[in-house]
Amino acid sequence: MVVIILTIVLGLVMISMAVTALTAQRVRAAVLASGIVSLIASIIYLLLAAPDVAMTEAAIGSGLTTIIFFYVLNKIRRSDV
Amino acid sequence: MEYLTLQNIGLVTGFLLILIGLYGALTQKNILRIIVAFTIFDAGLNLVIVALSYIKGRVAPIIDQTTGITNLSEKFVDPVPQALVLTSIVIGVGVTGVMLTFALRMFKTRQSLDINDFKETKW
Amino acid sequence: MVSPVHIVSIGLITAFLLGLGKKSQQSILVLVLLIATAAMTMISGSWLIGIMTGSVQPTDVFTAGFKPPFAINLRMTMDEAVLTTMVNLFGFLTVIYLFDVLKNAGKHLLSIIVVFLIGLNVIVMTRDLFNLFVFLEITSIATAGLMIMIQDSKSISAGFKFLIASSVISGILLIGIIFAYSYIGNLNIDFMSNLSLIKGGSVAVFLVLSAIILESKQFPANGWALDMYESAHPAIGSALSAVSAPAVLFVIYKLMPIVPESWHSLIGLFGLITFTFSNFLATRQGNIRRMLGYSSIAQGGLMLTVVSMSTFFGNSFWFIILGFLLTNFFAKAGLFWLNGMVNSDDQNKWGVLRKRPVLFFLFGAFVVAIAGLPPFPTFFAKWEMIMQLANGNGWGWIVLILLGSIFEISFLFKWFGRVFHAEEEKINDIRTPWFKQVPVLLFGAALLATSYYFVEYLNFDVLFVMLPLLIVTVFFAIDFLPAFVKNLLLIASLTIYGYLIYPEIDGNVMQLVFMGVFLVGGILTLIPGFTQKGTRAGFYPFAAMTIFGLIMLVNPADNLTFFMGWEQMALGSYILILRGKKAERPAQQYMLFSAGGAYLMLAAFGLLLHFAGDTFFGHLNGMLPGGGVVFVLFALAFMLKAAAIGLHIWLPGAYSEAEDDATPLVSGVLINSGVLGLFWIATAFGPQQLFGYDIYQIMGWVGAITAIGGNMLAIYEEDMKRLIAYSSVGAMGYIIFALSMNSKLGLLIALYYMVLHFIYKTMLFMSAAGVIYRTKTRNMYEMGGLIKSMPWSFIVVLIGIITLAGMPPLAGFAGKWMFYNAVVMKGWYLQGTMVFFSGIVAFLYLYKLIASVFLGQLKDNHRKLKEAPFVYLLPQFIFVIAIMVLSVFPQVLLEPLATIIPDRIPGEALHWDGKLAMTSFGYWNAFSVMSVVIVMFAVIFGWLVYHSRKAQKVKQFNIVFAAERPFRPETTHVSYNMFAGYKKALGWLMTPLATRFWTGVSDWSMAIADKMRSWYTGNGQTYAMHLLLYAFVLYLLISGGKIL
Amino acid sequence: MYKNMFIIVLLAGLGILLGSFLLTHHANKALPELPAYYADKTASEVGAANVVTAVIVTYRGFDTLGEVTILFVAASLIAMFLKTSKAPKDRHPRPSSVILSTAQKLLFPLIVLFGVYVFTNGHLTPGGGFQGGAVIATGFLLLLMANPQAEFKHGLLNFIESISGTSYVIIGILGAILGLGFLDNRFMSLGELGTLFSAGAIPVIYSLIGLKVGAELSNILHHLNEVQNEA
Repeated sequence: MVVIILTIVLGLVMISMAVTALTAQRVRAAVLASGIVSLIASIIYLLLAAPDVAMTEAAIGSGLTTIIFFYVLNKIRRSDV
Repeated sequence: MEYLTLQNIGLVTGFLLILIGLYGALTQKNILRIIVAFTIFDAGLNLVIVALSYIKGRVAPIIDQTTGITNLSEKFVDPVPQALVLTSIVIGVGVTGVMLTFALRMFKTRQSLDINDFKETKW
Repeated sequence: MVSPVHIVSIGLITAFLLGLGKKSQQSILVLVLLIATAAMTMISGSWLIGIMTGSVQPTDVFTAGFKPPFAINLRMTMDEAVLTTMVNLFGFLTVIYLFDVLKNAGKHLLSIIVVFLIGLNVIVMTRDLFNLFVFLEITSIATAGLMIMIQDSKSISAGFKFLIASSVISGILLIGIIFAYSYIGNLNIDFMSNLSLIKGGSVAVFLVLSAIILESKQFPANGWALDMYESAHPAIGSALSAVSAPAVLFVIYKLMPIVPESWHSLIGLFGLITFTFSNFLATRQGNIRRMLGYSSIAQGGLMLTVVSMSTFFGNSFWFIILGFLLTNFFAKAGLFWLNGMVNSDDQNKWGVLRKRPVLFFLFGAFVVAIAGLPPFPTFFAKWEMIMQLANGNGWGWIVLILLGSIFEISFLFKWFGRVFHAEEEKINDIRTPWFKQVPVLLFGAALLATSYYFVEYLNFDVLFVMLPLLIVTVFFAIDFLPAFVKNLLLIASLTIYGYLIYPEIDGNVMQLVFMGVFLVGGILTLIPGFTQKGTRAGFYPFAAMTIFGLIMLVNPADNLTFFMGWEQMALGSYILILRGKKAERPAQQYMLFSAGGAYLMLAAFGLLLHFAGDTFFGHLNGMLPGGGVVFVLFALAFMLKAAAIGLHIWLPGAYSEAEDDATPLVSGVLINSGVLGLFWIATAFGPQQLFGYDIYQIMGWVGAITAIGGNMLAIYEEDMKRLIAYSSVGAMGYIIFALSMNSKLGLLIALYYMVLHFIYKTMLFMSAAGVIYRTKTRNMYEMGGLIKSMPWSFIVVLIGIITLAGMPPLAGFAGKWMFYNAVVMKGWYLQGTMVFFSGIVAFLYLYKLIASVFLGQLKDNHRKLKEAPFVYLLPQFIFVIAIMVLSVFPQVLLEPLATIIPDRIPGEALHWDGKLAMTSFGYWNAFSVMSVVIVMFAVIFGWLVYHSRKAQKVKQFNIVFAAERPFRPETTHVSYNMFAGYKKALGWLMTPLATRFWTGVSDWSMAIADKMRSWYTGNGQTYAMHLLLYAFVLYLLISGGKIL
Repeated sequence: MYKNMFIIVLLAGLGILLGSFLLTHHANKALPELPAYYADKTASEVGAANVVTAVIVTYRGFDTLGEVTILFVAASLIAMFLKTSKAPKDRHPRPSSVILSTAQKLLFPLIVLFGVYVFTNGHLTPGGGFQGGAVIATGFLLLLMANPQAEFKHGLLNFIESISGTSYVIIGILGAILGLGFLDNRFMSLGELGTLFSAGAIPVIYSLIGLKVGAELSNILHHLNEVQNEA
């Protein structure tokens, strides 16, 4: 039961983060929010008995993707980025 | 309450993320935000797949001391979707990287990130 | 035999090892890539040959050594062997073609190319859905990489649009795959056959299927693909069209077993809509690459239809799909490659291609192949497809296919015509290094070889089809010879051919007559060609094609042979017309109307198959109950060729703008194909009703109006050739009218007029050609008094117009006489009067022809003119002799003609009593009429000569101008605006109506196409939305609004 | 605005379709035949303790080969795309912080070692080539951050990438020749379940994948680092 409530909370955070990603003023914030979505996803994967996936999502989906994003953002110098 | 399983929560969250991601991909004007929306879309997809692999009360498909080596098909969750998700995640990062590179070069040609500014081929 | 999996492993090792290369070794790297693609081609090619010859069995490759569904398996059967060979061969040639680009591009591009090929190979071979997804993604990213081979802003943004679209598509696909897995518990297509039976399972099937359909770029969710075609390097466009699209379509083919039966036709319909509308939108494209993109997508749509209906097509499936697939593969790739060589998307700059005759020939072959004209495989595939659809009552489908085909012909031939006529000074230079030519030449050769196998497979008659095709081919091969040699050869081959087939058709008068018209007409109209200097490149193959196409119409073994001859004749004559200096637009019109007629005929053949089974339409022998629609379609098709009023607007331009010595062939000879068809349907079908109306009644009116209209239009013409051309319309009106009387006498008149019109029209056009050859103008007001310098031509024209006008004593009168008899018997007085009136109108313009060209004052610049060359006069006088013989002994022709007419046709026949022709209304003796007229003529002529012996000869400048000189001297010429008064009174009736109608049709369709085109906004996001919308609509239609 | 409403309607349609799945889909009580086979037979057939790894590397090894290829082609594309924008770098040498450079010296070997651990133990514990590769790339990222202006010899990266990729395919071919099919891991001894040197060729393959993925991801980062700033 605790697990289920935890999952629901995590799911809600994920969705709110996803919405944040779409509404954030700056692209950086959006990228960060989507990184958090991935990060939470990897926690849920652990709960769903998928440690391999959790690891991959954390390392690649949330980690590397966000890093690549930031690299590109750093190359684009604009006020709204 | 009978629907309130871990699997269903995962599925619903995943579906919502898919829809949110698609909505973002179709409405955002900034190319980078469109790419962000697609990563959310991907995350939703992956979550759905993993949720489908889950069976209540079973453990991750890794043989160790606690699982023993018999009757494993009654102890493990489904390993196949997990393998698929792994692939899907890696594909996702590849596609995102490529899209971002395109975005970078597009910005270079027009000094703009608005998708509406890239319509030189049409009709 | 090397396992097919090593196509992948060789490719991947190459791709990975290329990363080790250094910048200085680029040439070696390209060589490595070339060897790798060659090895891949050899593996798949060896499987293809092995399976074809039966020396190897189709096989499944189990990766990791486990049987499916426990591991991924690749399949190699005939299908996969064909497709992978196509992919790899194409890759190999692409590397050659891009040699100069690759040499400077860096190693990464080389890796991307090989990975692209691997992706396609696995897409074709794999049986595992998720594996399919992975390799589709590989192909997508590789495609994006190929897009940026040219890094300009267009291709970069097109690449990004593609990435957006493919992300959406792959998302849909992945959801579908995972749903499928959760329902059925595995990922292998072969183990999913009952997926759609499980509750909810069809949603999974739908998602997977719709993703792949979207991937195959169906209209209208394909803006991204169009933008890619437009901006990618031509070699990449070629890859998208020639290998990507077929691979994706093959995936749909693989999926079809798990798709519920009830969806098949809907998917097919969607494919067909793509075909029709993409071709429609292509008609408004100026940019070559985008136009080719539209065309590729259209072909993809057609193939989707065939693939999704594979069970419906049954045994014909392979024939149809291979026809489309191979043609599109060779021809589209070839066209894109040519685009790369010409290096311009502007049609006007393509004229440069004419500097390279072989490439130009192949360009033409590719265009014709895609347009679906014989002898290319698409032609046969389309025929078979229509016949199968007709068998299954798919009328709406047929309409869509035919509409799409006519749009296709419209833009393809507009392009071809432009290239044919693009001006020289705009020509920039063309770069054709050997490595760019080799692939095009190879594919051109392959296309021709494929066509050969298709023709061979269909087992045509040796004498009536294969031999003509062979002769035409030979004339393509010897086109480098001087013109007079080829002229002689063609005349000789026609003569020998006639000698060969005479025993075959001896005894069949109808065939003798038409064969005679086509063969003799062909030979005689070729004779003036001896005046041509140089090689006259490109004329003789198509003249041969035209004449032999006509010959194939005479004794066809089946409907297909007839239709093939018809299309071949249309294509040949199109080129002959196009060769004229200002013929670009008229030729385009001619092609469009020809194609329109041909497709009406195709539809009619389909209907006929449905009503009467597989019989040749000319052998129906009597009534075809309820065949009214078939009859009307046939009648329209043939009346298009015979230029009935309203359908005639192509004729004057086409006839007059063709080369002067080619006009007699494309007019006097070729127009009889329409009569042949009309005669056949008139005798084979019997009277038919449509919506309760008697069709013959309507046709009679059409004929009468055509007769009067054609002649009315002729009288205003200042242009000699256009005048004669319009008079053809009038003559055809006579024939249509006579045929629709549906009596023995009526049919006899029609046949008689056909022969007569052939003789005098060919004669007149030749004579006109002779005059134009000398005067270098076609405007009659610039001529005059030519009787002095060209007396022989004058005699020919005089005899021609006397015959035409139907005055005694010449042969035309016999027709008139029978005509009145038949009209009175039939009781069609009103229509008969109209036709009679049209004869009076004919006098007006015939007078003009003789008066303004040969009589009156000789122009200063024409004083030194000589008579037309002997080779012009020779055939004319052969015709004159024929007319004279017929005038004296009309029964020579009339009696045999009467035997053609079947007994079941109602009405009284013409009786002969020695030289006396009789009907119940009266009699007529040609011989005595002739004698009387000659005697009278001699008397009057003698009297005239006697009385005018003292007359003073007046020179031109004896006439004194009344102190004023006209501003434009030509306006004082008798034939300048000769019938202005009549025009004022009656012109409104005739001229604008038909032209306005067809202009309206064309303007409207352009406007609609432009409106529709604006759907493709160029915004990648909108395109992504189109994808979802397409899937949404497809879902609604499949499910009927319910959840599956 | 109307367009957005329209998109919402479309997505609602898709949502209904997805929702219908929730209704028709029944949570599995037992594994279907295919995964059950994997769960039961992996230990004896493939010899890997981690069933997911067995599925990835052996049963669906062909997918994984494709996956590696995707990263490869993505890296190639990025390299090709960004290479042309070579312009003199704005070199205003800004020495990186002492902390970073020290941490880099200390951490880099450790991170790489961890990455190697992750992929060599992929057949026993969670993790494998992709995760390990990502970890190695993170180490490389640290290097980049410590000396952003440094010219790396990406010849080495390319070399590792090419050789590991090629070896991967060659092992696949060896599987076809010595074993039962392309990418069969059983041509090497399966060893004892649960030990490092077990599961046939899986550790080798996963190590190669790890190296290749690490090199590819590092390459992507490297190219993104090289490209000049856009104003």
